[in-house]
Parts: sequence; structure tokens; C-alpha cells
Amino acid sequence: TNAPAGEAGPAESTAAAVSGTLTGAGSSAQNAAMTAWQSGFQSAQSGATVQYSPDGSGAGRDAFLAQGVQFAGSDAALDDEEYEASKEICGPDGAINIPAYVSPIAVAFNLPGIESLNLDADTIASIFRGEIETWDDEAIASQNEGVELPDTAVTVVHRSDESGTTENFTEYLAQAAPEVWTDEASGEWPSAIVAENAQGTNGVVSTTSSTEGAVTYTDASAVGDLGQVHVKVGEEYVELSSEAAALAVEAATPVEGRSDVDMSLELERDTEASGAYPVVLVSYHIYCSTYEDQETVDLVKAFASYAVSEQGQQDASESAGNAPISETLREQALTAIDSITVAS
Amino acid sequence: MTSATLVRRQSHLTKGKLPSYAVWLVLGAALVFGAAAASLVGFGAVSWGLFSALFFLLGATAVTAVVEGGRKATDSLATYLVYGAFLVALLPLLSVLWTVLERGLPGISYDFLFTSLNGVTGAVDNASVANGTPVLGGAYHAVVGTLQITLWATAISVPIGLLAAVYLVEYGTGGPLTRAITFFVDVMTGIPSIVAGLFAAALFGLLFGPGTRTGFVAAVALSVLMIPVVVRSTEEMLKIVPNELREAAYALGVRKWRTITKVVIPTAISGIASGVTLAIARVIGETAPILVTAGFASAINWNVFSGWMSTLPTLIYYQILTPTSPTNTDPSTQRAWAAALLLILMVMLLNLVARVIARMFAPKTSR
Amino acid sequence: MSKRIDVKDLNVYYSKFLAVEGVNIEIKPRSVTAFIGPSGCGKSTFLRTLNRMHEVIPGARVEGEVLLDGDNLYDQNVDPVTVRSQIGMVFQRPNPFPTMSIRDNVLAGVKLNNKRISKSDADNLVEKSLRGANLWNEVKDRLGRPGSGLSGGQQQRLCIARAIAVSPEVILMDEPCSALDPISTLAIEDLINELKNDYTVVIVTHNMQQAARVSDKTAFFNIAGTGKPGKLIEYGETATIFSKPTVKATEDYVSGRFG
Amino acid sequence: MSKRIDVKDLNVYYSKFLAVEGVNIEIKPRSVTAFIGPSGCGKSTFLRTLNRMHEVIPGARVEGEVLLDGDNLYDQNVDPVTVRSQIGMVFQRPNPFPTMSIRDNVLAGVKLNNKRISKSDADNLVEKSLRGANLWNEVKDRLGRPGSGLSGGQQQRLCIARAIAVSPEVILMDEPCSALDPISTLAIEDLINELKNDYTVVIVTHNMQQAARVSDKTAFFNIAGTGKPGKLIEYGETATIFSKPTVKATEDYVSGRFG
Amino acid sequence: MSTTTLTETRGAGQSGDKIFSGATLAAGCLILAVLFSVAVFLLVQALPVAGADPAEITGGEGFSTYIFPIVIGTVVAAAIALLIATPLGIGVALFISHYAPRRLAQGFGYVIDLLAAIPSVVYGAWGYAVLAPELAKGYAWLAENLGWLPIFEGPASQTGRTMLTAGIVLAVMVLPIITSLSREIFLQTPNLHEEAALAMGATRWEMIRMAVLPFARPGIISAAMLGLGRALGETMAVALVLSGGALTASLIASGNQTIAAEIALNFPEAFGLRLSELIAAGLVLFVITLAVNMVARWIITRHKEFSGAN
Ligand SMILES: Nc1ncnc2c1ncn2[C@@H]1O[C@H](COP(=O)(O)OP(=O)(O)OP(=O)(O)O)[C@@H](O)[C@H]1O
Ligand SMILES: Nc1ncnc2c1ncn2[C@@H]1O[C@H](COP(=O)(O)OP(=O)(O)OP(=O)(O)O)[C@@H](O)[C@H]1O
Ligand SMILES: [Mg+2]
Ligand SMILES: [Mg+2]
Ligand SMILES: O=P([O-])([O-])[O-]
Repeated sequence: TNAPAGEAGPAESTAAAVSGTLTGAGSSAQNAAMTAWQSGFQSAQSGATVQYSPDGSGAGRDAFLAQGVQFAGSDAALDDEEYEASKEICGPDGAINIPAYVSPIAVAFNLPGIESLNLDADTIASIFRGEIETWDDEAIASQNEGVELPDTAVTVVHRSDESGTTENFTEYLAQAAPEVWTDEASGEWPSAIVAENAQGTNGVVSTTSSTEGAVTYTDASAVGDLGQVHVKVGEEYVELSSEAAALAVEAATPVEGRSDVDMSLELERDTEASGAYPVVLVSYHIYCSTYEDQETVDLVKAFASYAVSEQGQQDASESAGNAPISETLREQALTAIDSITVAS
Repeated sequence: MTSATLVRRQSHLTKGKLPSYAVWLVLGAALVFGAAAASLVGFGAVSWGLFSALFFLLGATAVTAVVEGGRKATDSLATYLVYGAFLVALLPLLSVLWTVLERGLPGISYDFLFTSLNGVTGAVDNASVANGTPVLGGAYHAVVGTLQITLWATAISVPIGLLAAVYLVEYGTGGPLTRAITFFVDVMTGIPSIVAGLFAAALFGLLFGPGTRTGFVAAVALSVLMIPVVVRSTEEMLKIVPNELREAAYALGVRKWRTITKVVIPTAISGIASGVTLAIARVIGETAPILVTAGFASAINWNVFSGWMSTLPTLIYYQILTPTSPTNTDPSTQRAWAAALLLILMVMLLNLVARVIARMFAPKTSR
Repeated sequence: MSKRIDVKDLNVYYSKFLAVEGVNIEIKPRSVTAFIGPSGCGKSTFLRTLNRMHEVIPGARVEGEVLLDGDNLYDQNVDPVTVRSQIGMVFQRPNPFPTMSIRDNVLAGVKLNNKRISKSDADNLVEKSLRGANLWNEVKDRLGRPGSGLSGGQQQRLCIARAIAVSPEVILMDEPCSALDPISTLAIEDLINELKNDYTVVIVTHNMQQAARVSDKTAFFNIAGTGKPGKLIEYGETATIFSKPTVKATEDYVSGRFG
Repeated sequence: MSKRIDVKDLNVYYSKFLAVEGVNIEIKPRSVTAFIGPSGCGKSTFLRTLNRMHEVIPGARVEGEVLLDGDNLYDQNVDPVTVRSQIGMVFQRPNPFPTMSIRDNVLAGVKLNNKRISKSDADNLVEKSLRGANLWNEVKDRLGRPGSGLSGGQQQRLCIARAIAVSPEVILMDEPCSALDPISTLAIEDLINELKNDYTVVIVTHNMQQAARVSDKTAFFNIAGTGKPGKLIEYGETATIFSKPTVKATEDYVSGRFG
Repeated sequence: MSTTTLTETRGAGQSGDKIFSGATLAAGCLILAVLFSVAVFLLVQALPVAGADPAEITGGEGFSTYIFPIVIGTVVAAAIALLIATPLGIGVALFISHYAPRRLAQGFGYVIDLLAAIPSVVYGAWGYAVLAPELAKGYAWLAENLGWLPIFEGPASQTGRTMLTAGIVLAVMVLPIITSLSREIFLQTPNLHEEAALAMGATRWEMIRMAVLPFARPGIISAAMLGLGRALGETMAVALVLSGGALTASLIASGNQTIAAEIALNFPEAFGLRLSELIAAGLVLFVITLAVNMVARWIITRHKEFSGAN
């Protein structure tokens, strides 16, 4: 059952020419990065094509489990139920989740003249619950001495579509400010909290940019000229950066009950690790542990390892503005990818 | 207004008729009073326009009512309202067109029209913003996709819709089948487009294996949306063809199907063409059902039966919602608006073609 | 070429309303039969049943038999189209096709049936039919113009030309001269006389003189009162009907005009 | 109540086609004037210009003057609506409103000016008008049914009832009896005679006897040939026109029928 | 002619008729089949919702609690759209068919048809970027001066992206449908009937009321129903324009949501039960469309006798 390809190292598999069409679907957050990967991969492998439909993470996982696509992009790893289901199509080891796209989420606001604010998790949660109504509120002012806060009303802007960004952001709030943020983490904004909203990252950013006093959470790459919050972790206020995000991802723990190579992560949002920025979105590539034929296996491995490779991460980052994954993660990922084989 | 200064004998026919300048007087007064009223609530072009229109309507109707009587007043009120309706309808049109032109025109270039988005990544956009070079990548693949998918959708739904409408009007006898079709066509008008897409995807998934996404699947999804529009508008147009004409043909020993194809349909053709154009215009701008049925491609694909395809609306949608480069969204925004402009131009052209076709078959009446 | 028509115990209904009751009539081939009677007595209704045109009106239906040379028009297996291609009709209200030119209107019966016809044959047919309907001179310069731009009488003659262009075996005409001036009327009457040589002709007319002039036999319909069905009162040689009818009502009616 | 009409040098065009040329005519109040002439000579066209109904046809336009009691209908400031509410019209082709019941058809014009007409007044008016048009007996039991389910002649009479219900000062009738049987025709002729006491009546007819019977004055129109305009050939006392017309064409036409 | 009996020619000429009527019947049945499979598809996909624990449904209180607000939102948005677009559409259609100078009418018709040429994404983007900010000013004024009316209750949305705005955008999208169908029917009004009215001294408006509108009535209703279908089913434009949320009476504050937009916004990330919920919502939309159309059909048939078709 051990196909020769099993022995082929990552270096060889990227170098060897592969061909065919690889089809994926899922997270729209990855779209910009995926465009870069598609083009980077295809320029190295002229015989191969990668097509990716940014239908959304849920739709991507659905399509993957229905064998409609060969891999999925997803802002969340497969849950237990889905993992069980994946054994049907991927063999006894099920599917493998590989974090390929890491992007910090900025808490961004529109207050002319103010570029950054220091806020702790409780204050952020209060703001997004609509409990803090003006920007000169004591809770904000006390953490930002020396900043001239206006009495502008706070307008919360959230995503109207279900999204991984919302899920990760509310997960952060729920874990880091459990007293204030009493709702469960969810991809949908809690319907009880009435606020302005807009579709897509671009939508919230442009609404926020055009509304003075607005505050939102958004993929860091899209934040533009908006002011950004430095989030309190432990005793310090951490500014958003790729490194800070990578630190937070490294602090994460693997999810129980999966195959050994699986890399589903449980992020610690309430981490106190110095310099880590825990408001971060980790988006996965989900592959099968086995595929029907060698050609597909080669193609999948070639693409998967290119995506997490240094070059791939750099290509993505140049296009999408995300944070490249750390060296540790890359090594784990390559091992996992390497374990993909032909179904026996 | 029968002023005594008139030298000429007043015609009985013009007695009690407002002089033609009266309308202009009222309009002038309405503008003045409108300005006054608008300044009370905060002067602006919009409130000025609103108040002036209101005052004009009231004033002109009242003056007509006093001088020419209630019937004429109702008539002139109706006239103003009808003209007003047209002007009001022009406002959003002009605004949308202006918006699209303003934002889309800069993006239209030879490059945009004749290249695809293949290989255009965020890095490319970042570079073009940083260096101030022209935006690369175009909509050619989406134009191809739009044309192919719409063409197929039309080719599927127009014959089916037309024939079904003919069945309902000419053959249906009010029996259970007729009623069932009418009933279901009605329901079909309200299917959300995404549901149509999901349905087509599921259907083809069943038939050809999961994940079958091609332009043709999208065309089928769009057909589900198009058919009810075609059926219903055609049905209405066929219904108003006078029975006299059918009788005339039957009496000549003409078979029913020939009567329908050669007399009834040509008589109604201009309305049918309008309906079909509407239906096409409706589906050519659909986004959601395309995504789940045709996938998302940035390369050119001429084959509707295999491979993924993009259309202009999906291009627009994704360029707006997930810009190629999240950090520099301007190139994507520009592409989106240019694509919108292109799409509008395409539908306009199509509309024109439909009208020409309709005119070729239309009744040669004087009207 | 021409056929006889026998009607047996015919009732015509509009939904539940019995419009014409118990008509029995025999129409000989190569003859002209005139239907006369007061307005609303069911002449048009009855005429339409002779080529099954009533079926076009929702709710209209018949009981009884209409035999064309012995074959029942209402037999199960009979196709109304076959009936109508043998029995032509001119309607009370002129109804030229607005989508067609004058020429195409005349050729409608031929073209709509997709019969192939050479251009010169078509030209001949158009001229012959229009001449027959006494319209040729008025429209020969504008054969390509729409048929709806004609005067009322011209439209009526156009419809007559259209009906004779397909040379049916029987021609039914519902008040063909109602909108016509005396000259055109004469021309149409001449045409009817000529048609009689080859075809069976049935006309509805309100003009007693016309009935007297052109018809061989005359049928008088009457209605007893509002809501009652129309009935065939008397049918016989035209000369008899107009000079010594057997029924009082007929005499009243035909003399009411001449008296 | 009644008004006179003077027409001065009237030309009527359909776009570029001159359909009627140079008509001069004076119509007295309280008189019946008949227009006769061959089909297509422009009688309907001319009649329509008397209440500006031709304006409804795209491309139709006039030159010249039509004076109603001295006021030009075509003056700049004249509203055609005013003209038409004073000059009523019955068309060559019956055109009842299919969307209205028989009763509403009769009342259609009345309700325009008098929205709040009491039910009993309305009932009276409906009965009076329908009786005038000799239709009452046939429809009195189905006044609420649509007007389109009537026979051709019934529809025509319904339109006459509708036109007289509004009591205009002038009534124009385009072949009002073309689809009518002799009895109804007589009734309409009686009606015209009665109307004459209060109104000015103009009728177009192809029936010489009718023209002779009902009209005070007769106008003969003719057309020189196809594509030529129709012209008023002769206008005079009906008796004169039918017995010793001054123009040869008139004589030919009126005698052609009687001869 | 050589035929001896009426029945002999029967087979020969009739095949054309048979084929054609067969084709029309087949088309009708095909529509039935498609619709039937759509319905089956929806039912099957929505089924899990029926058996699900109410706590698992979004909102945690069962499907009916989840669906109720968005049903109301859908109906309100469509109602606003129709209330604006129907009179306006009829007005525009009349303008083109009976008021505008004949030479220009065709051109005007074409111009209005352009409204149909604009894709819904663009309407969404326009509503979002241009219309909403413009209306926001008016909303503030409404909240201040008419705030006692529940539908204008403050605080007005700052961005203007409210139910009323969504309704207006939908109205603009529906307008060309109503206009173009009504216009074609108005143009077909028999001249005879228009002339009958005018000859009685009817003003233009009275003529329209007497001859044109009654004739066109069934057509107008059909046009409105087509428009309604569009308004009910429109996804992208509403998704982009409306800043949705919980059910509120106020049309000028953010809040409310429509079924179609709810589906579009949540479908991409949905899977499992959530997906079934969304499909079930689609099914509910079906039922709404059905109910409205049945009423419309009923109104049309009630007046069938007077339809003027014959
Ligand atoms: N709408 C129209 N457009 C162009 N020409 C027309 C139109 N209506 C009538 N004509 C032409 O104008 C001429 C006069 O027509 P008109 O209807 O006035 O005749 P008429 O005297 O009433 O005839 P009839 O007795 O047959 O009704 C005819 O040659 C006719 O073909
Ligand atoms: N479509 C219809 N539906 C119901 N009743 C009708 C219909 N057509 C005609 N009728 C009625 O049937 C009767 C006979 O009508 P028909 O048209 O046959 O009369 P007609 O003898 O031709 O009269 P006319 O000389 O006036 O044309 C009339 O009472 C008429 O009202
Ligand atoms: Mg009749
Ligand atoms: Mg005439
Ligand atoms: O990338 P999203 O999942 O937030 O749309």
C-alpha cells in the first residue's frame, strides 16, 4: 500500500512536473491569497491548473464532503461530526486540516486625528455590545491618557454575512472578556445586538471609513487609513503585526481526537504570552489523507506544499497582506502533506 | 378669465379655458413658494424640488378646477402626475448611470476588454498602485462567460416559456393541468435566485456526479428564473390578441398551429420581445446562482459544457467583496465598475437588437 | 367542386343560453341561399355552425347534425380544419390581418397554409381575387401597405377577396355588403352570381332587395321574444318567400320593408 | 340646443396622402344631412374632421376651417374635448366597451359630466336611450351583462344609444344602419327624425332610400380615381339631389342604384 | 379537390397541429416537472429543520421564531417596492403609450428599459454608496418631525441603509418590469374603444380610465405580480443595501431582514442544520409568493367576463 510517492520528499515533489486540474472551494477570506497561489503554482507547473471558488467556508466544506471538490479552504477546521464524515471519502484517517493562511483581525475605528487606542478585552466587548456610547467614555479614556477623545457617538459596524472573521472575533471576545461578552462565539453577529452592518470585509471598512465615530473588526490587510486598537494582552498593549499574530498561533494547542498529522488548532484567545496578538484568524486548507489515483496525489501534494512553503507564503502575503506562517508550523504542515497517499 | 378687454368675440369653444401661459405662471409661483417653504426646513435642491412640485400640482389643479371645472382639473392633474412619474423614474436611472459612468469609464481600456484576470494577483495590483501604472487584467473571460451562459439560458427558456404560454392561452381549457401550470409559474416568479442555483447544482450533481460546475449548469439555473417571466409576459400579450384575427385565420382553413405561429404571435411580437428582453436583463445580472453552478474562473473558457466560467456580475461581485488585493482595493473597484458599465452596455445592445427583431415582425399598423 | 349542406335538428347554445333551436334546412350545391331575419335572431350564430366557427367562442356548442355531401361535420373524427378549408367565411365585422400587407391578406389562406405558390401565380391570384371583390382599382398601387389603413368598405371587400382566394367549396358570407356603396354592392352581387357557378353560397343580409336579387332560396329566421331561441320560420324559393310566403310572420317581415 | 356647422376649404391628409380636398359646406341646425358616395371617397374621413376625431389617427391632419356656430373648431385654443362633448359620434364599426356592462355602456358618457346621477335618473336614461335605439326589449333582462356578447346589430344599436344618452348638440353617424335589419333600421330612422327636433344630425349612408327618407339635405362625395382625393361634388336639398341633380356624376350615382 | 369525405384528409394535415400542441403541452409539463423537482429539492433539504431541537435553530427558539421576523421583513420590503413601483410604473407606461409625443415615445421607452439593464449588484452598490447617504438626511428629518408614527420612529440610521431604502431600491428594480409590460398592453388597447371614449367628449384621462385601464387590468396585475416576484426574491441588492437586524417597526432605523438576503448572506458559511434552515426559509418564501399570486389570479378571474379579450 505504500506507494513510491510516499517516500518522495517535499523538495522532489515540488520539483517534479505534475499535471491536471485541482479543484477547491471555500473561504472567501483566502481568495486574495489563493489568487496568488494559483498564479504562482501555475507559473512553476505549466501543466497544472488550480481552480478555486470562494463560495464560503461552509459551502467549501460541504462541497468537500460531498466530493464535489478535492480540497476545501475553510476559516474553521472540520468539527468532530464533519471529521467522522470525512472518513467516508478520505479513508480511515479522514481529512487533514492544514493552517495555510493566518491573518490578524484589526479592531479599527474612524476618529479623525487618532491613529491608535489602547483597549483591553472588556472595553472592546463593551464597545461592541453598544454599552459604551461615546468615545470620551471613562473606560476608554482611562487607558488612553494624553489622547484627546471626542464626544462622538460610537457606531458599531459588524459583518452582515456569516463570516470567519466574525467567528474569530467573537471567539476572542467570549474567551478574553467572558464577563462582558456573554454570547457564544459564532460566525453570525448576535441578533440581539443592534448595530450598523455591511456585507463583506470591504463593506464594513467602507461603511466605517464614511461614518465618523464608527468602529469595526476587519481582516488587517483591509484596514487602510483607519485607526487601530492596540489590544491588551497580559500587562501590555500589543500592536497588530504579522509576528504578533504568528506568536498567538504558535501558542495554540492541537485539537484532540484527530489523526496524528492533523493540524486543527485550538487558539488561546486569553493568552498572556508576551507580544502575542490573539485576535487572529487561522484559515485552513483541508485535504484528504488519501486520493484515488497517483496523479491526483502528486498534484495535491505539489500544490499543498507550495502553499505553505516559504515562497508560497511570501507570494500570498505580497498579494493578500496576511501574516506568513511560522517555521514550526511549516514543518508540521509539510510532514502532514507528505503523508497523503493513494487510497488502498 | 373672461377678461373684458378682449376685442375679438369670445369663442364659445374657448370659453372658460385657461390661457396657455397660465401653467408657466403657476410653475413660477410654485418655484418661489417652494423655495420659501424649503428654506423653512433647511434649503436644499431636493426639498426645493419636492415642495415646488407639490405646490405646482396643487396650484395648477386648483386654478384649472376654478376656471375650467372639475373634469379638466382631474385631467390636468393626471397629466402632471404622468409626466411627473416619468421624471421621477428618470432620477434613479440618471443617478445610477452617472455613478457607473463616473466610476467605470476610467477602467475601460483595450486591455480591460481583451484580457482576462488570469495571473492577476494582489501583488500585481499593489505594484500598479505603487508605481502609478495602469491597472492590469480585464473582463474578457467574464464577457465570454456572460454571453455563453445567457445565450444558453435564453435558448432553453424562450422556447419553453413561449410554448408554455401558448399552451396556457391557446390550448389550455381551464382544466387542472392549465391551472397547475399557471399556479406553478406564479410560484416560480418568487424563487430566490440562489435557490435556483442550488437546485441546478443539486440536479447536475445527481446526474453527473458531485461538483459538476459548468456554464451549462448555470444556464439551467438561470432558465428556472427566466421561464416564469417569459411565460407570464407572453401569456398577457397573447391574451390581448383579438379573437377576430384567430377567427379570420380559422375561417380560411388555416390550422391552429399555423394560426398561432403566423398570426397570433406576430401580432403580439413586440410585447413578447419586451418580455424576453426583460427576462434576459433580469438573469444576465444574476450573481448568486452563477457562483454555485459555474464556479469562479479568472481564465477564458469557451466551453459551456466543461470547466468553470465567470460572468460579469460574479466578477463585479468578487471584485467588490474580496478585492484582488485587500490592501489596495482601488484597482478592483475600478474593474468592478468598468465591468458594470460593460454589462449595462451589453444589455442595452441586446435590447436594441430585440426591438429591431420585434419591428421586423411587428404589425404594420400605423401606430 | 360544390357541395350540398343538410342541417338536421340543430340547436346552438351559448353556454346555457339556447340561441338557435331546431333548424332543419337543405342547401343545394351551386345555389345562393339568403338568410334574413331581425337583428339578434341567430343568423350569424347559425351561419357559424355551418363551418364550426362557433367553436372558437368559449361556451358555444351545438346539438344535431350538419351534413356536407352526406358527411356529418360534427362526427367524432372530423377535423374542423378540413371543414373550414372547404367552407369559407366572410365575417360581419371586417377583420383584415393588421400584421400583413394588403397583398398578404389576400394570400393569407394560401401562405398561412404554407402552400407553395410561384410569384406570378400569386400575383394572378391577388389580382383575380381583388378584382372579384371590386377592390383592385383602389388598391393596386398600394398592395404593400397594411390592410388596416383602408376605409370600412374597402376592408370588407378585402375580406371577401381573401375568402374567395382559397376557392372553398362553400362560401358563407355574413352581411358582406353592409358597409358597401351601391356600386360595390352590385359588384359583389355579380361576384356571388358568378361564384354560384362553381360554389355553394350562403349569405346573411338585411337588404331584402339584395336577397331577392341574388338568392335562389331564402330562409327567414325569427325570434319569439327576448331570451327565447331563434328559429327557422320559413325556407323556400326566394320568389315564393317574397311574393306569397306561407307564414304570417314572414309576410309581415318582408312586406314591412317593401310596404 | 342645436348648432350650425360651416366648413370652409377643408383638406384632410393622412400623412402626405390628401384624402379629401376643398370641402365647403353649410349645415343648418335642426336638420338632417346625409353624406353619400362610393366606398373610399372620404365620407368617414370628412365626418371625423367635424368633431376632430381624425386627430386620433397618427398622421391625420386638416387644413381649413370648421365653424360651429361661428367658432372655429381648429382654433389654437380650442380643446378637442370641448368639441367632442358637443358633437357626438357613432362609428362605422360598432365599438361598445367590452369591459363594461350594457347599462354602463349607455351611461359611460353621461357619467363623465354628471358623476352623481341618481339611480332612478340613470335607470330612466338607460331605458329612454335604449328604447330610442330600439334595443330595450332585447336587452332589458341582461343590462348587467357585458356589451360584447351582443349580435352585430345589437352592438350597433347599443352604440347609438350610448351616443344619444349624452344629448350632444350635433350627432354624427357613420352608417348607423349598416348592420341592421329593416325593422331596426326603421326605428333608427324614426329616432333620427325625432332627434332633428333638437339636434343637428349628419349621417353617412350607402342606402339611397334611407338618404331620401330621412335627410333634408344630401351631400354627394366622389373620387376621381385611385390615389386622388375625395371631393364634395354636389350639395343640396335631398329632393333636388335625387330628382334633378346638377352634376352628371351625381345623377349617375343616385340613378345607378335605382335604375 | 379530390377528397370524398371529411375524415379522409384527417391524418394528413393534422400532424403539424399534433406536434405543435404536443410541444406546447410538453413545455407546460416540463415546467411542472422542474417546479416539482425544485419543490422536492427544497422539501428534502429543509426536512432536518422539522425534526430539529428548537434550541439548535438559530435564535434558539425554534424555526417559527426564527422565520417570523424575516417573513415580515420580506413582505414589508416587497410591499414598499410595489406601493412605489406600481403607480409609478403605470404612470410611466401611460406616459410612453399615451402622453409623450409619438416620435419620442419609442426613445423614452428605451430609456426606461435601461433600468432593467442594470444588474442587481450594481443596484446594490449604488443603493449603498449613493442613495442611502442621500436618504439618510431625509430620515433624520422624518424621525424628528414624524417620529410619533411607528414607521418613522427614531433614531434614524446614520448611514441610511434601512428598510425604506431597500424598498426604494427594489422599487427601482421592479419599475422597468411593470412599465414595460404595462406599456405593451396599453399600446394594444383597441383603437375602436379609445375612439369610442374620445367621441363622447372624454378627456384623455377619462378615456384612459374608460378604455385603457379596464382593458389592461389583468395585464397590470400580472406585471405587478412579476415585479413582486422580483422584489420578494431579490438577493444581492438587499444584501448590499440593507443594514439588517432584528425586527423593528421603524422603516428608517437599521434592522429587519428579508428572506432572500438572509439566505444570500448566510449561505456561504452555512452547513448542516443551518443550511437546512436557510432552505426552509426559501420554502417559506415560496409559500408567500404563492399566496399573493393566488389572490391576484382570483382578482383577475373574477372579472373574466369583462376582460375584453373577445
Ligand atoms: N388610417 C388611414 N390611413 C391612411 N389612409 C386611410 C386611412 N383611413 C382611410 N384611408 C384612406 O382614405 C380614403 C378615404 O377613406 P374613408 O374611410 O374616409 O372612406 P369612406 O368614404 O368612409 O368609405 P366607406 O364607405 O368604405 O367607409 C380611402 O382611400 C382610404 O383608403
Ligand atoms: N358570444 C355570445 N355570447 C352570448 N350570447 C351571444 C353571443 N353572441 C351572440 N349572442 C346572442 O345570441 C343571439 C343571436 O345572435 P346573432 O349574432 O346570431 O344574431 P344575428 O341574427 O346575427 O343578429 P344581427 O343581424 O344583429 O347580426 C343574440 O341574442 C345575441 O345577443
Ligand atoms: Mg349577425
Ligand atoms: Mg367609411
Ligand atoms: O472572510 P470571511 O469569512 O470573513 O468572509
